[in-house]
Amino acid sequence: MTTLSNHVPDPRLITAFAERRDGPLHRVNPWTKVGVVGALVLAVTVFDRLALLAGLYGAVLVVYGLAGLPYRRLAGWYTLPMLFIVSVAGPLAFLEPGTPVGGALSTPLGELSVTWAGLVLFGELSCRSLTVVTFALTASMTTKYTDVAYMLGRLLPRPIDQIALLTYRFTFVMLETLEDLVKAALSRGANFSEFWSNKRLYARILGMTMLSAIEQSERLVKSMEARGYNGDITLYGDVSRPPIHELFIVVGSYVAVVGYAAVAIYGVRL
Amino acid sequence: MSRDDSPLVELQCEAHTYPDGTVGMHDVDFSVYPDEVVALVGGNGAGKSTLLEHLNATLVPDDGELVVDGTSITEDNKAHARREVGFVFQDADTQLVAPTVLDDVMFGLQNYGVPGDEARARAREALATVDASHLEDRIPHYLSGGEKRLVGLAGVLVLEPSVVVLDEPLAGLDPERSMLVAERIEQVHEEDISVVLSTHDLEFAAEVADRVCVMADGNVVGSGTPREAFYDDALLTEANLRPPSSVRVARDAGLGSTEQPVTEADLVALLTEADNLGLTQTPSPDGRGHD
Amino acid sequence: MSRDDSPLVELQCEAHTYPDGTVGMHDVDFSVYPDEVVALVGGNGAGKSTLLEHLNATLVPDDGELVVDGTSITEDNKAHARREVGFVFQDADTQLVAPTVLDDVMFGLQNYGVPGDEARARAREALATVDASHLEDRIPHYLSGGEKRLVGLAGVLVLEPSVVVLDEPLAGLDPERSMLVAERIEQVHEEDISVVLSTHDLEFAAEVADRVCVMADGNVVGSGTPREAFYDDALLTEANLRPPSSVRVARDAGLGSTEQPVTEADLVALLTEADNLGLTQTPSPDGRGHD
Amino acid sequence: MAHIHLGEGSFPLWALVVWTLIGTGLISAIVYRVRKGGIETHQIALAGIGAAASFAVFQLNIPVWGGIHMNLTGLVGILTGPLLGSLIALVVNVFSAALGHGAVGLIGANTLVNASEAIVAYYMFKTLMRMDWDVFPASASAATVGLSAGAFLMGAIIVVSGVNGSALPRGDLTIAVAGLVGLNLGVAVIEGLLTGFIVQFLASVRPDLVGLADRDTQEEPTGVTA
Repeated sequence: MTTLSNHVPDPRLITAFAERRDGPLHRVNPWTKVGVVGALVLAVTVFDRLALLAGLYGAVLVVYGLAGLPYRRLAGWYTLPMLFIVSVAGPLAFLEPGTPVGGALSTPLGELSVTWAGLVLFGELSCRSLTVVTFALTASMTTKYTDVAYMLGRLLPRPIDQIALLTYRFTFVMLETLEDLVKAALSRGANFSEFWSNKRLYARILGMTMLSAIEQSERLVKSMEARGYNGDITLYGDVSRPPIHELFIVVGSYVAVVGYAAVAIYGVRL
Repeated sequence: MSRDDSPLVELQCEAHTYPDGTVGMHDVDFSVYPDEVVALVGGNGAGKSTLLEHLNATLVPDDGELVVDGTSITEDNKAHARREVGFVFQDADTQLVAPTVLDDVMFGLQNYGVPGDEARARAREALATVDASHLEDRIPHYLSGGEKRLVGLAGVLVLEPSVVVLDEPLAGLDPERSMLVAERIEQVHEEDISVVLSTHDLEFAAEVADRVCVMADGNVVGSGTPREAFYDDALLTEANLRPPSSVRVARDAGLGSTEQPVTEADLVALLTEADNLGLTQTPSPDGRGHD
Repeated sequence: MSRDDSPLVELQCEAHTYPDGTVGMHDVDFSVYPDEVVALVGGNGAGKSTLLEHLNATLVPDDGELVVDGTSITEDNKAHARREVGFVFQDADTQLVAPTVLDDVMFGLQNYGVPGDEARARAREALATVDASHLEDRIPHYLSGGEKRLVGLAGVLVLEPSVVVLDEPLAGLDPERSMLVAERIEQVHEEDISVVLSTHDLEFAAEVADRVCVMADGNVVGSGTPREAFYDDALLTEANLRPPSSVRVARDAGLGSTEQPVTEADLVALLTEADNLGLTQTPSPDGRGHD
Repeated sequence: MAHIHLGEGSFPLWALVVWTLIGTGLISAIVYRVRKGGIETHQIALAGIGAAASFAVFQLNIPVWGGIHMNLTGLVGILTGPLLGSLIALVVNVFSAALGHGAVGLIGANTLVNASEAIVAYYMFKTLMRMDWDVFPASASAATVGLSAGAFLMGAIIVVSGVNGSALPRGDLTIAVAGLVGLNLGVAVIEGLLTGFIVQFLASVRPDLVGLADRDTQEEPTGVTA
């Protein structure tokens, strides 16, 4: 995409991977992927050793590659999650009690140094976050649009499911609106590389995007009510239950995580 | 079309004023009869969409009445107007709300409580009617403009309305896709559904309509058959419209003052007739125009 | 138009692939010469917009080159392409972002650092050029489609480009407003600015263009004068296009195999000539068609 | 939501559970309110497309401090009201998590933060407008205050939860988090100003959207009646 950010995954590209490619992960049942996401969230929350977290992250990276997805894009998409990690774990790397790595930096506030414990913590938090980020992207890029829509309809309570379904449908439309606005401004010599001198331009473009959203919603109301809408978009599509071997993997992964946590972390004796 | 039939839809509207104070339409008296195709023609902003949106109670007159199938429509029975009068909006994107084409066509049925299996069967049938069965599993976002229009039409036909309203059905379509949509509209008409459409393409209106209503400044300023309307200079001038191409050509070339061609086919027929009488200048070398 | 002139814009593009993997255009070699009007014709999705958006470096070829006025355009000098090649987008709503029409027309000048007073004066001049001075203080959002198109054109003309690109300039306009926009386009051309426009209205292309490029499946499949292109059946079939009305009428009626009318005026002239020779069937009773 | 999201696995399990429960509670209360009032089509349409716009806007890189991205949560609150604003925050968080932005396990915590931004911005804007402030200062201040409230809430959530695997005492953690909150406050001011300009622009085009038209400006808690 020429006009928008490379650091945020473009839903159109994500959907295109899901719709047009075919890899081993595309053939995995969508519920299985949701189940694995849950297990991974649990795992990164309870696992307490860097080696284990790094191993898990490595495994997810391999799965991402096996799914036929591009690593180079992934690196770009890591920018924001990494920024979040740095902003939380960065200061902790200095503050965490422990042995300093190398020498200390003296500052007016006292000595400042990265400790080994701080460094390990940084590594752990990075692995935790990127493991789930990578798998969430893997799942999104290998699950068909209609399956995602069906699961949204099943997982969210009314009316949130209705809102989410419309959001999913109109994100693409709104992206194009925003992109068209940026393109048109660029073609008349607008400069987006500096914010402060162009703040009004940013405001107008974002304002027009919002306005277009609101006016589309006004038209949408008419068209939905014209077909008798009463607060219920039900989807008749279906995502079948996972096959038994996949179910086994999902259940197995929860058992492994919970078992590990029980034994290694909470000291439960069998 | 017989005017002895009672109308399917009758709209009387003293005025419709938008929230910002603009008068969208005034003093309109408009009926739709069984088994006719009515084209509303007029320039941008003449009030065509405003009138159409009154026909299924999407808009409600400030002062006036909508009667659908003999029933006067009030706040409580709008649903009746919406079932009987199907509406295909101009903005194809906001017409399609569900994640897949099939879901979208089923949308209306499911709002009226039709069970899933029956709804699915009827939706498939409606898609087949507009020759769009192959689109069933597609994502609306990836459809072309013409495909969106057809799916929108199927989503309305599935509700088995007695009138279908289409707001600018050819907007944004190339000639090939326009023809396709026009053919589907003809087909809807053949199934005994009345059609009301708005267009500023007078050629198209001349092709499809039994009756043309000319709008200007929020008012119906005249109506009649396409031939009556499109040879009425005063009327077209009032509505700021140019007659269709065939009318202009026939006139400018001093042809057909009696036959009054309005469609391209009329014009060709007129010229061919002249040709058969040996009157035109150049014989056709490839045999075209003689069959 | 003389092909001895060096082109103002030269685009070579092996391929343009959109982020979702769709190929928008491929193997295109396209030039714009001084003082010509080029019409890109083709169905929806043929790649017209994609090609146009390359001409001012809004899009950049995956593999290829854009040369504007002898300068090869790279990431660093896109501004050159954008100044020389003005672009009027199809969606007028995304084109206009300022609170008033005058502000909007000044937008480009301000981006190029033209001082306020001068910018205002030049913007007023540009609005006058397109006969839209009366819109100066209006809020763009509330303009009609045709007005928006004119203001968009003014916002581009004010930058004094050597080429103006218009993507579907008549989209959504009624015939009256289409004529108005078409006249303004002619006028731009008279000021020695080359014009490139896309349209699926072949009548319009025949009226305004010196040269027609036919696109299909992301490729320019043929080009020539309107007469050459629109009598080339194989070409039009490949692009899924129907010839303009005058061509169809002339053919179907077996007329003008030598004159090959492409515009309505051509057809009328052909018929009037026949008339003058006393060959057509009905004399015009009102004297029309004889002047 | 021009701020740092909480990354996956940042908190211990108990905290994840607690924030998820509180987030669920908030959303349940809102869903209850919305359902009780009868779900209007226009609310669903506005929230659906509003969330789509908020999500799309996130794709635009704002070149400040090397690039920030925003969902304009304060603006969404001002335009759609506290109830729809909160639901939009949830939906945007769900989609963001699916694209690897934010965290699946912390959707509850992140939604609490964003919903608070929308809610505070909305009531602040209404209050300031009632005090006859001009649109720009009212909306810029409302969004800044809303986003700041979100920043403080997020700081509080981190301090209460503790960072997973960190042995740092709460006091020291508070100092580290204070820096983060400070950074977010800076972004809040930028997004606040931008929101002010956007609302000013919208008010010039569609005054009814920000309650400035003479018609129907009763403060419906569910926002504009699109």
